[in-house]
Amino acid sequence: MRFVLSDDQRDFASSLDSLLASSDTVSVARAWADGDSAPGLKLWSRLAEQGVNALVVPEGSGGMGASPVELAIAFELLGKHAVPGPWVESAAYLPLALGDAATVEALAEGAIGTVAAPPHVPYALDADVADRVFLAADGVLSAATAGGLTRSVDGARRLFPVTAGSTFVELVETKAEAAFDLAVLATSAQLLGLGERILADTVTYAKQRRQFGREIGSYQAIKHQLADVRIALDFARPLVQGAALVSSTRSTAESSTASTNDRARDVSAAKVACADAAYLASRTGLQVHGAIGYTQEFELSLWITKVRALVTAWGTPAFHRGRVLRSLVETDGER
Amino acid sequence: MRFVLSDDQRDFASSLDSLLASSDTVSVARAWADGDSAPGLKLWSRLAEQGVNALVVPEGSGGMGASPVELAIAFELLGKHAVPGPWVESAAYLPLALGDAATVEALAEGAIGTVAAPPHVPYALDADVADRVFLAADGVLSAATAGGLTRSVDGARRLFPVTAGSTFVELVETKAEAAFDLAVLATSAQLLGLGERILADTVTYAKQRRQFGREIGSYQAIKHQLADVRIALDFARPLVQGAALVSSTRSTAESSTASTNDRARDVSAAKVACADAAYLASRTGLQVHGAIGYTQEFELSLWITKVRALVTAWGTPAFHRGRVLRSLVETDGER
Amino acid sequence: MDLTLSESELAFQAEARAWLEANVPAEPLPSMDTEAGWAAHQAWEAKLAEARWSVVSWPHDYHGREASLIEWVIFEEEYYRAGAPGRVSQNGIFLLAPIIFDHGTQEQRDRFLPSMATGEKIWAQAWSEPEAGSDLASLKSTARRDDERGGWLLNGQKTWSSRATFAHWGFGLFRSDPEAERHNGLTYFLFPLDAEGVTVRPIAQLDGEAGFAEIFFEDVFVPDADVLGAPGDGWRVAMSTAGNERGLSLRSPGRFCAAADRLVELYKSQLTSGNPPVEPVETHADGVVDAWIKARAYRLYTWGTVTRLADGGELGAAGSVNKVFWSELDIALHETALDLLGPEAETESRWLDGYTFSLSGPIYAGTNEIQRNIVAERILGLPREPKGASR
Amino acid sequence: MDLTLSESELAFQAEARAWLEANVPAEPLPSMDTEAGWAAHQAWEAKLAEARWSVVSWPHDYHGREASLIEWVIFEEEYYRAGAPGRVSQNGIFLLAPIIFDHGTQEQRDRFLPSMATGEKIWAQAWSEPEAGSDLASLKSTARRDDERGGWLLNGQKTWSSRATFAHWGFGLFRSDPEAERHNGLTYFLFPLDAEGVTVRPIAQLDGEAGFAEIFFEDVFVPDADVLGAPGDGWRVAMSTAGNERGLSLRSPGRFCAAADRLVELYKSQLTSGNPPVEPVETHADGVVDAWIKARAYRLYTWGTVTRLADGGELGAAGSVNKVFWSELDIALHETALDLLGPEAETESRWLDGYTFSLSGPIYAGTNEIQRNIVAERILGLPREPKGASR
Repeated sequence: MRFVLSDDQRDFASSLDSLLASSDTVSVARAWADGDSAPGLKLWSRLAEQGVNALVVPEGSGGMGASPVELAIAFELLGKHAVPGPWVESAAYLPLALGDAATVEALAEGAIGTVAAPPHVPYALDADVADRVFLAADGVLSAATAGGLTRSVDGARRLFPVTAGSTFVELVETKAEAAFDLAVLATSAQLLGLGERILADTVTYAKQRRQFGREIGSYQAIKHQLADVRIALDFARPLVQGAALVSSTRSTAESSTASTNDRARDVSAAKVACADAAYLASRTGLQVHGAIGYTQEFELSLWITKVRALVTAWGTPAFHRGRVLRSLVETDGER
Repeated sequence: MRFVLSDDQRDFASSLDSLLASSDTVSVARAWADGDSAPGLKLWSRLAEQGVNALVVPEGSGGMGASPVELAIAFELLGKHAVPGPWVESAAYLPLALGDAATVEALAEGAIGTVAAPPHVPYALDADVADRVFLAADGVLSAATAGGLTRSVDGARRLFPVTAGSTFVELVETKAEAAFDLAVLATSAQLLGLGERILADTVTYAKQRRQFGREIGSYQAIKHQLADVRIALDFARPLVQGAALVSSTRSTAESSTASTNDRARDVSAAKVACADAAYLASRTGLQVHGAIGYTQEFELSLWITKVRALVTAWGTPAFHRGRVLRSLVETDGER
Repeated sequence: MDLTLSESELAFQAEARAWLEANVPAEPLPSMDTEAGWAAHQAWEAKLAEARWSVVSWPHDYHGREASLIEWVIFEEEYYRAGAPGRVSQNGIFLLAPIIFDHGTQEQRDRFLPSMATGEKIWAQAWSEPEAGSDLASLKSTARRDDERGGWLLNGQKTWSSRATFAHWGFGLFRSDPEAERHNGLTYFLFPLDAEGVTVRPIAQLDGEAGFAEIFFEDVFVPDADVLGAPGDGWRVAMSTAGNERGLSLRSPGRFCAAADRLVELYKSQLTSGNPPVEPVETHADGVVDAWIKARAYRLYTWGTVTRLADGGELGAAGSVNKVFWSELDIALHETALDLLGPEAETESRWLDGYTFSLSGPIYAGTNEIQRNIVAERILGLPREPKGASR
Repeated sequence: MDLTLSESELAFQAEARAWLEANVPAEPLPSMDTEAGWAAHQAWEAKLAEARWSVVSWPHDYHGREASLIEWVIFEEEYYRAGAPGRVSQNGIFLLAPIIFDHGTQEQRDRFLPSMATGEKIWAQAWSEPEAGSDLASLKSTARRDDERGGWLLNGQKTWSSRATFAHWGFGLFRSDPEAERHNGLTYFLFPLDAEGVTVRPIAQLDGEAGFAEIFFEDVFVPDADVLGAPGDGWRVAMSTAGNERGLSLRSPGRFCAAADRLVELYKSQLTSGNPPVEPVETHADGVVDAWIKARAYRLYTWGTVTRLADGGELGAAGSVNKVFWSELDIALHETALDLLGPEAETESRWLDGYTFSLSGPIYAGTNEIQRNIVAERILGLPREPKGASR
């Protein structure tokens, strides 16, 4: 029983954080939203060199063989820095869903993959820049063709409807479930990072901005709203970490019905809590910033719009609450 | 179009308010809760002399022939002063439900009636002091016998399970619905009065109580909570008044399907909003008062516990939300 | 107490409804924050004016119908119910015009109001400044006396000016007495946005559209004829209609009732189509019901307010009660719509646009934090906070 | 990072579970705020102590097991899961004992701790005063030096003293230096509640039970031997364990997990019985799910805290994060239970009792408003409000 990150995990987090902090990710995200993917692809390669894309790929397939805990660390930071691109698809969903070792190896090395998995994931993210585009439906994983761009509230999420091509492989149900759950976990971690970033930036702003003769952060109405965000994020984080432990590849490999049920329940609980906390952070951040937060040129808009998009990405809160409920009603509610 | 109380209605409210303010209703309610009904029965007779019990009884049956607007005014004040007794049953439900003119006349003159109307009203309130006890179920209104006392969270609400006797009359469905809706309206108005009272007392307390060198009412955290209560009550009141207008005896007499549907929808909407607003007032009032609000000897506890009881009395919030929804889905949502 | 309309009110309602049914464009106009949309919206204002629907409560001499407050609310309800276009002229007709009627000279009324009523000239407000935000009294933009030319020179910067990108004229407060502090020494100016020394810079919003602009002033000359009220009296002039009954604090209930009805329709259509939600549609029933109940409450509350105002009452701090309520209702209503849209919520839609716009509700025209202070202090009588620096 | 228990922890868990299964009374004890219930709860404490389960983290010499913090949490989880009785001794063992261990003399430890561990002597806290509330530093009750008798004379009034009605001893702060202000000049005293000059008056709560009492002091003599820490040093002594890891700010997750599991069971039973709700049980599903998710979050969060504390970390202001979260969770969980009970919600039930009790959560041990200030100032580093009188 040691429910804190290990020193190695802390080091990994801090070096990835430094790398992203020095990569002007805000400009990268803005260019991406404008259809200029070059800076984003450069960053993609750089992160691939660091092994981010290969985290959950087994060492035998050219991966890092890391656990979902490391994956959650990485995705929290991708969220914090608003890094664009189909990360959930390439680094979480596809490596687990694909049976094809060659494609997994390519993804681990930095190829870009994306996938639509209706009904929860109706569009393939950033299919225009992807090397491989898939459609997961009806028990098969098909190579797919992307349609026209559909705009998301988050300009840096470029969505594409897809149609299945003729090549497909069977999608084993247990693999599809494990892949979906890992994508949910990764999305939850991203939301956590977005929420933390919004809170940090908003606290900084509230300490500087003055109204009626004092810093707005000295007003109780502002303080208590921000305290509530801190509290919500503090209690969302352990759900992500706990779900990551339950999702560890070992237990996936065992994949007993009980452990699959636990995993589904726990990643869904994490998604619900992270979506709620990040959304609270975004609403509070916007309100504390006032009108300036409402503008595109201010960085805050990057995190705020991404939160709104990720709240419903890879399963809406209603879906995930429903999944937790079903798991509780069907079992004894042991935790 | 004049959506404010008339001068006559204002005068009625103010004279009833004065009467109740000078009747030491707090002692009356405490005695009632302790099983000493004498002061409560005295107050009951005094109010009957003023015609409160006869408000919606037609003039031909010895009543006042007043509209549900006056009824709502009276019940708001009964709530504000925490007057105990089966008022909703005697002065709202039974006069409309009963076909028997003699009983209605007796009630109008001050006889005490009570009723259980499962599933929404599983117990008969204060059956131990009632002259007539009824059970409304399965399309009949039976004379009923009360069982043992069941304690409510509000000590001044003495609940009794009942069993049907052999005498009964048919309960015409349209009458039963109109009676239920008028009971819902009366309960909503009571909740409004309770909420207003809690807010007023809490504001007074917040202006006097000092902590950390200033009145607690000068702290933004307290101010904003109380402002939210003011806002919630301000927007619950017009729903009560609007529902009272729709419930006017005239439209009940017409009783077209459309107007019955409107009435059901509108009293349910009023109950939802009043329950929410009064409950917010009670939670806020308790929090602002702190530990002292948690004690029986402090008057606040009278209103707080009564709010909790009335939130679910005559239909839970879930039931009333469901009724509004059904009305919206089945019609065009015209308002 | 009654909610029935008089015969003349019913006739007014019927006339408005018939005209709107016959004239509201079948397809929504393009966004007024684009050049094409701007022109379309201006044309719509002209059409409204021609049939005397653009400023129903104004005098007949100024394109109005001298409608009562109740009729104004009726018209607004019909307007939203008909799904008619947004009013590109709203800042002028709702915020500025009441002040010109009350504080302007006859010459100013005759010069400014007719072209405002027809939509020929669109007005933009210029209240906020980068450092001021909700604290309007801390304005820093200046007006320097120019006796020779008989006017003033404006300098400084205004921001969050809605629709200033395409508008023709602006109005706002400037500090004309550099010695005076806070609410004193401010003057209310009207100025053409193409005047020499004025620069307008659009600001892109969350949704990418330039609904707001910054306005920079560099020795912009404004003649005395374009000062509204007395010099130095600007704060009082501006605030005289801050609780304005036709302004933003008394927002037309029609807007929320129409949106709540659309929300019910969305719910019903998803109940029958089963698409695209992945959970039972009923999961979101409470949100739909609560939005509908609140929209109805807002409508009835407004009828009460209108009756009191018609009786000679004042809106006062109740405007703050109002503003907190409608702005939070607007967000909750749109959040519920996004919930109903399920996995499609993040993609472009009218609901998503409405949601993004609703987020500005608790911020503009005085943040909801300020409004709650006003409710607590002016309505509940709670004491004000200590003045002084934080620690 | 892992959540698996070590072999010794598993053994500890199994032993606790087995003992509790065998010994927890089948029927709930009567309320500890009644005379009969008090005796029953004291007897239960004796039984726990006999098997060395009353103070698992204390040294062996004082009836403990020298359990680690992790084992303490494990024990607490098992305790709540087993539905074991409330701890009548909790104020002594959780709030006072850590201070006696840290600041008491050896003589005090030996004199007070054994009878506290066995439940023979029950301790009541005496922190609040009528005028002080959340502002503990504004205490007015006094301690006057009595050099002749070698001790102090206490005067004044304390209130909101839980369980003081039947308890044997009390502990609290008194102002021993009348010149000193706020946090200075306070001394920490221990005193028998049957001492001459002490009057205890029960206070009836919302639910009619006398869980609290007022304590009046009239020249109550306390010898020097019953002063905890140095005279005048009371604030520091009391605060040294204010963020105490076993105290109220780190509330055992077992309580909320057990309650959430009971809530799920209530939901399931109503799903199958269809009784008494009048609307589909699913209407309240979100409340059940959110309570369960939050209880789980609280449990995992506590494991993280315990790991950090075991590594030598301090709880600090995180105790405030914790307290706001569990107190709000507790209310929401019970509100959902009442929703599920439908029309029966207002009648007496275990859920209604739990609900009433939960309402005190955001009030006692520092209101949630105070806790949010602490989070904002000490964790987020936001500036403090200006000092001074309101206006």
